[in-house]
Amino acid sequence: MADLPAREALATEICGIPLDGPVLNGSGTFDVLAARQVFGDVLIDEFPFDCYVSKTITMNPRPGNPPYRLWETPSGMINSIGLPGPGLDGFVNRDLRLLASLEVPLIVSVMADCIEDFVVLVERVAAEDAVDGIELNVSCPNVHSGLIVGEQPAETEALLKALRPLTAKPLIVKLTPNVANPHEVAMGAEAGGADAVSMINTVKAAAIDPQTSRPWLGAGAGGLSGPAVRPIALAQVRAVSAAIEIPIIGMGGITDAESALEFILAGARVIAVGTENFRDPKAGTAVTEGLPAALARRGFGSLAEAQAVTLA
Amino acid sequence: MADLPAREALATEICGIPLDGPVLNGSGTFDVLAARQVFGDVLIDEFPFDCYVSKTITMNPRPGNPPYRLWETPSGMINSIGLPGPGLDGFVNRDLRLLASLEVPLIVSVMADCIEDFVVLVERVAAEDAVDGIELNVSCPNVHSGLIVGEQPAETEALLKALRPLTAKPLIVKLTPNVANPHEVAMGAEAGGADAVSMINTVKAAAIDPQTSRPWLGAGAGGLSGPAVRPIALAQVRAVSAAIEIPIIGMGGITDAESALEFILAGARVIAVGTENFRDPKAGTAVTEGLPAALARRGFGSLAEAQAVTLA
Amino acid sequence: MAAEAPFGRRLCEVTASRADGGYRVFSLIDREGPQPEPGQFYMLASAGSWAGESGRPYLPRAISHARYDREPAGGYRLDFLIDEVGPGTMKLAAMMPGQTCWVAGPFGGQFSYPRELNPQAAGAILVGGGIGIAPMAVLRRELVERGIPSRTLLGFRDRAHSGGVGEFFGCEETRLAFEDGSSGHKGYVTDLLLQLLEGDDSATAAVYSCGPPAMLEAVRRICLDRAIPVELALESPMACGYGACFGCAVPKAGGGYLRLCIDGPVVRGDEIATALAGESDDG
Amino acid sequence: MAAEAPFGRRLCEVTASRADGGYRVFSLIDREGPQPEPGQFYMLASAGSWAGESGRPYLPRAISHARYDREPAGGYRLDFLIDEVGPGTMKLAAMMPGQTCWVAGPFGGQFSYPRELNPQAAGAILVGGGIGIAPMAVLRRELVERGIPSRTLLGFRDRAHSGGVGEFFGCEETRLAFEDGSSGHKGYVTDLLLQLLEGDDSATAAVYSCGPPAMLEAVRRICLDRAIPVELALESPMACGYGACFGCAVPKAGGGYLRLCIDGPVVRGDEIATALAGESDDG
Ligand SMILES: Cc1cc2nc3c(=O)[nH]c(=O)nc-3n(C[C@H](O)[C@H](O)[C@H](O)COP(=O)(O)OP(=O)(O)OC[C@H]3O[C@@H](n4cnc5c(N)ncnc54)[C@H](O)[C@@H]3O)c2cc1C
Ligand SMILES: Cc1cc2nc3c(=O)[nH]c(=O)nc-3n(C[C@H](O)[C@H](O)[C@H](O)COP(=O)(O)OP(=O)(O)OC[C@H]3O[C@@H](n4cnc5c(N)ncnc54)[C@H](O)[C@@H]3O)c2cc1C
Ligand SMILES: Cc1cc2nc3c(=O)[nH]c(=O)nc-3n(C[C@H](O)[C@H](O)[C@H](O)COP(=O)(O)O)c2cc1C
Ligand SMILES: Cc1cc2nc3c(=O)[nH]c(=O)nc-3n(C[C@H](O)[C@H](O)[C@H](O)COP(=O)(O)O)c2cc1C
Ligand code: FES
Ligand code: FES
Repeated sequence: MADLPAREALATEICGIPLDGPVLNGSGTFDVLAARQVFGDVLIDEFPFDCYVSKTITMNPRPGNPPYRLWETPSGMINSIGLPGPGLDGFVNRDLRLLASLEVPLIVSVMADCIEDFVVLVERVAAEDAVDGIELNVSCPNVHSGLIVGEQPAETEALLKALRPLTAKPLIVKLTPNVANPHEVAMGAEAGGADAVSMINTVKAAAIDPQTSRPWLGAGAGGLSGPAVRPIALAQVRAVSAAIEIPIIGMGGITDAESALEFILAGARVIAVGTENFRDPKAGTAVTEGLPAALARRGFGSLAEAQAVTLA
Repeated sequence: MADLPAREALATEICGIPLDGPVLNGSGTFDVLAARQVFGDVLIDEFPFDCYVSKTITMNPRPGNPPYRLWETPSGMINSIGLPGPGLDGFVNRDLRLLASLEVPLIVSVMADCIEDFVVLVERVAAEDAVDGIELNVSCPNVHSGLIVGEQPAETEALLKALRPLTAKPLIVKLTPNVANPHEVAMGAEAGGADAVSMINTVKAAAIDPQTSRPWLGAGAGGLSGPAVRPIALAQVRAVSAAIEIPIIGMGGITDAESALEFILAGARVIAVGTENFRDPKAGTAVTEGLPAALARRGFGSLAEAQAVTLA
Repeated sequence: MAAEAPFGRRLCEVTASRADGGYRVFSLIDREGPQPEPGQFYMLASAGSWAGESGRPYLPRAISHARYDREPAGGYRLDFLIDEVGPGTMKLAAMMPGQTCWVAGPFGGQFSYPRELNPQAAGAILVGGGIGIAPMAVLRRELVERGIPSRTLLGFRDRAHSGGVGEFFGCEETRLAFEDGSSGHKGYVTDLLLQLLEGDDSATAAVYSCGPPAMLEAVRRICLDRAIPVELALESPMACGYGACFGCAVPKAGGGYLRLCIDGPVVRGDEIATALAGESDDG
Repeated sequence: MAAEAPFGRRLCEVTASRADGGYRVFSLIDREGPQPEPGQFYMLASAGSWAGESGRPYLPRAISHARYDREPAGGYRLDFLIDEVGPGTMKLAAMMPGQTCWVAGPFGGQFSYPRELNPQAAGAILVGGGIGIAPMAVLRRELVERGIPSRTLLGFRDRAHSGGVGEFFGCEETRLAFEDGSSGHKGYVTDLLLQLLEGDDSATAAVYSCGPPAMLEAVRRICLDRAIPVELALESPMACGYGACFGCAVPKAGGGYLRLCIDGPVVRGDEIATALAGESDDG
């Protein structure tokens, strides 16, 4: 076992954004504004991520889906949240003011159901100094539009071609896992000028009410996340990383440093913690703190050494 | 809570094959020949399934994939078995003799990498009196050919059109979950003349060796099964059942009567137990024994009442 | 305002666990958290044994405290009342002294004082049902300590499901209803509420309630019909408890949803569209 | 031939559990199963506590018995020796008397007698390493009972990892090797085997071995090079233990694979391509 890499040996970057470490949050799995209200300023001082990804924002305010929105599954959960949010104006005028005070880089996730709205969202968000990158959610299984673009390599490429000229800031495409060949969509994103892909979003899933025998989720169906999907995510990260040059933000069931490192070895540049945040508000910190030992256990002296691994 | 339905209230049929109950095994998850050797004749007397589905057989003998073939995951497992088997001749001349002595109906699963071989397999297998139905494995993630046919509605339809004239016995298509829209493939199967679909096969997945940081599985990647995939399977069964008229054999992480019943409510006619057989060799019996109480808990007087439910 | 919860989750030692009238009462020592307020809750997961053979429980479970007491050595002893309805509550109920439990919180807002809810309030009427008596017990103790008058009505299916009453309420000033008539009033606790409100001047009432959704909705309707200010402590499936997942949606009166974990779990009766959350029609 | 295993799995009570030299020894009472044979194994999963916070263990674990004894009240007491290497063995090691354990088996074939393996055999040489001493202990007891001479060589990393020796072998006629020289021979147990074979007439030897893959492969090579019949009890990841999953593949000498759970776990040295299963090159 090699010496424990120092905290500095975790430093890295994504799309040119320098990061103290490789741990992001999955979009929609950590609400900084709420958490700050609940935990206070310590949240900012001990911020658990090296880069913060906002919940997906949309043009207009959305209430989100009717309850129930959650269903627990073996080693995972289904959600059908439905992107509740204040809409673009609300986000820029209110939420963003507070997010700007974070000491880590900020990626804003956006979704729309037509290219025109995507254009508005990207232009407006990219114009904000506080924003370091934009994630395009073309994969949320809860909102019809996303599915279509994110399932089609050509649609994805066309979307990127339309958005690419609007900003020099990194554009990241969030891939859906619900396709036969995610690497083809990733290649479309790359061809269209994306700077990175993030993956996986949740996997289409359903549950039945134990009492009524009707669908449990208010929206009928939802998306599976958590450790249950980790093996699926790892396979997709590996397949995508073999097909594209741009970096991958890997996620799907990461619970600790060991599972985070598996994503790096499978081909992700950096990783994101999603559902595990619900079980442990400081899950991101736990991953970071465990990484030096996890790297050392496999004989790596730094994160960069693990990032350099290419699987057969 | 209604009165407990009697054992007879579980009687059903699939593609015209009468069954004492709705519990099958997933292909490749229960080797009757090995189990009889291990457990003796009690296996036949207390046979855990209402219908037996053979492991997938191929034209020529196959050794299967190199080790390791198994990886345990949160609430599931990945396998990359690679369809080891004696080939068509070995199966018909040896295994089938023994399978014919089972008192339950027999479905034989077959796979090939071209239509010509599928034709030979189906003709030969269908000619055997002991065989009540044939399952077409077009979905195994471990063998290249299967993926292609089972991912394409048109290819699936063409395959069925070629095979349909060969036999009056039921043809069942085993669907892959690794597509964006499994119902389209199911519609292709139905259009080609399939009598039923069975779903889901395993979900593409990968794992990394904790020591070597290389892929753990000898074959590089494999398929996920077990309770982890149950929410995915339920969503797909529901989507497919809304799109086709032919019945569904539902499976994917069924562990007990309650989860079996969820598949029936989601739209399956009958169900199959796969990975749970590994944890409990009598898992099929446990499901059957639990069904009357599970039905009663939801107010059903018989399996047929549950089968009649259609979700919104 | 409730104090901030420590950031993250922490391991706390279980110090007692016993069966009580169909429920389970267990205690743990929280050395880090602040004093919890009436209505707040914790996210709990037994350490080491969480996750059962079924792969569940996976997420922590929201549990209201039923009592807190300052520990001589610092921190608080927290008592919880558990109804074993599924894998999570079963694991919590199975914890034995010496085992440890993951604790996050206290989360959520607290009940208002009667005068905050209704400037004319003469005192409080507390209506608890089943396991929902836990937050009522905490609220009542708080009111007693502040010398605010309160009357308590508790309802149960039957005597076999009435744990925690003796322990957390004592006998005085508590009226009980049992659906099966095995003791006290035969019928619903809302019958008692209606009786009480009949004799009362509605204008001086302030009602607080926690219990099963159908009971809460009945209490809510009774109060709204009479323009009596009412606060309800609701339940909803929760993944995180601190506003991260947006899973705990409860339909608001004017449309849209509130996040029960941070906007509740205590809500005013007129703030929500229904207390029957999952059964709401659309969004 | 080994008797048939009861169909299905059964709950058995754990009656003892104690630490022993870096390992754990626990016992359970199997009322239904037949007498197990040397080399056979069971599929075990602690009841109620299987599945950890990580969602694993999920599948049962293959564990060889280290001893069996007829119970006065019927059935057998089975002793197991556990090396806590992961979530499954940790859960098994954590079981306390009174808890129950899911048991299926006994599965797999058994060791041959020396004369079956080698008609000229003068007796048996048993070579065990680490946790692999368990099947060797059972085999040795069987040989002793039948009056068949045997010599036992056991190898360990260090004294801290040598549990079960005193308990399952006693002191007599057992030679120990410790890689760190903390006692006995300093080095590998295969050094002892080589010494022993040098003095011996190879033509009368019959070797049996169980231990880590690298040790087994070394023993196999030593024996094959000298044309000494050898039986190895191998390990491989197993999901079912009864031939259902085809997961436990071990490469055969002539190509193809055997299913270790039903074609093994005892294999002849010349039957397999390598004892380093997962590291085999292709298929
Ligand atoms: C603020 C708050 C305070 C609470 N305080 C207490 C308390 O003090 N004491 C107490 O005992 N309980 C309390 N609860 C309720 C408790 O958190 C829930 O009942 C919890 O779901 C129980 O978990 P379980 O695993 O035991 O049961 P579950 O399996 O979660 O079953 C409970 C109900 O959840 C639904 N359900 C069933 N399966 C699933 C599934 N797979 N995913 C999601 N939902 C499912 C069903 O409607 C079922 O009846 C409180 C809840 C909240 C929100
Ligand atoms: C016939 C037979 C008899 C045995 N007898 C004994 C015995 O008497 N005593 C004893 O202690 N052990 C015995 N074993 C070994 C034991 O069954 C395995 O070591 C088992 O894997 C331990 O489970 P675990 O969860 O503790 O460790 P695991 O997590 O399974 O780790 C053990 C090894 O498995 C691999 N591994 C790691 N993660 C995974 C994963 N997710 N999926 C699959 N593999 C993984 C790694 O190589 C790791 O080093 C026997 C095995 C066999 C086949
Ligand atoms: C409750 C919840 C809400 C989510 N919201 C969003 C979202 O708004 N936008 C998005 O791109 N992904 C969203 N996701 C997906 C996650 O970012 C992540 O891709 C997925 O959950 C897999 O990671 P995990 O298994 O670690 O959670 C959400 C996931 C969950 C569980
Ligand atoms: C070890 C193993 C081997 C399998 N072999 C086959 C096979 O030969 N043919 C096939 O169609 N499906 C095969 N399957 C898939 C199962 O039949 C089933 O579709 C899948 O495992 C999902 O069900 P489960 O979660 O209950 O296991 C196999 C699954 C496993 C776990
Ligand atoms: S429980 Fe997660 S936001 Fe309320
Ligand atoms: S362990 Fe399943 S076939 Fe051997």
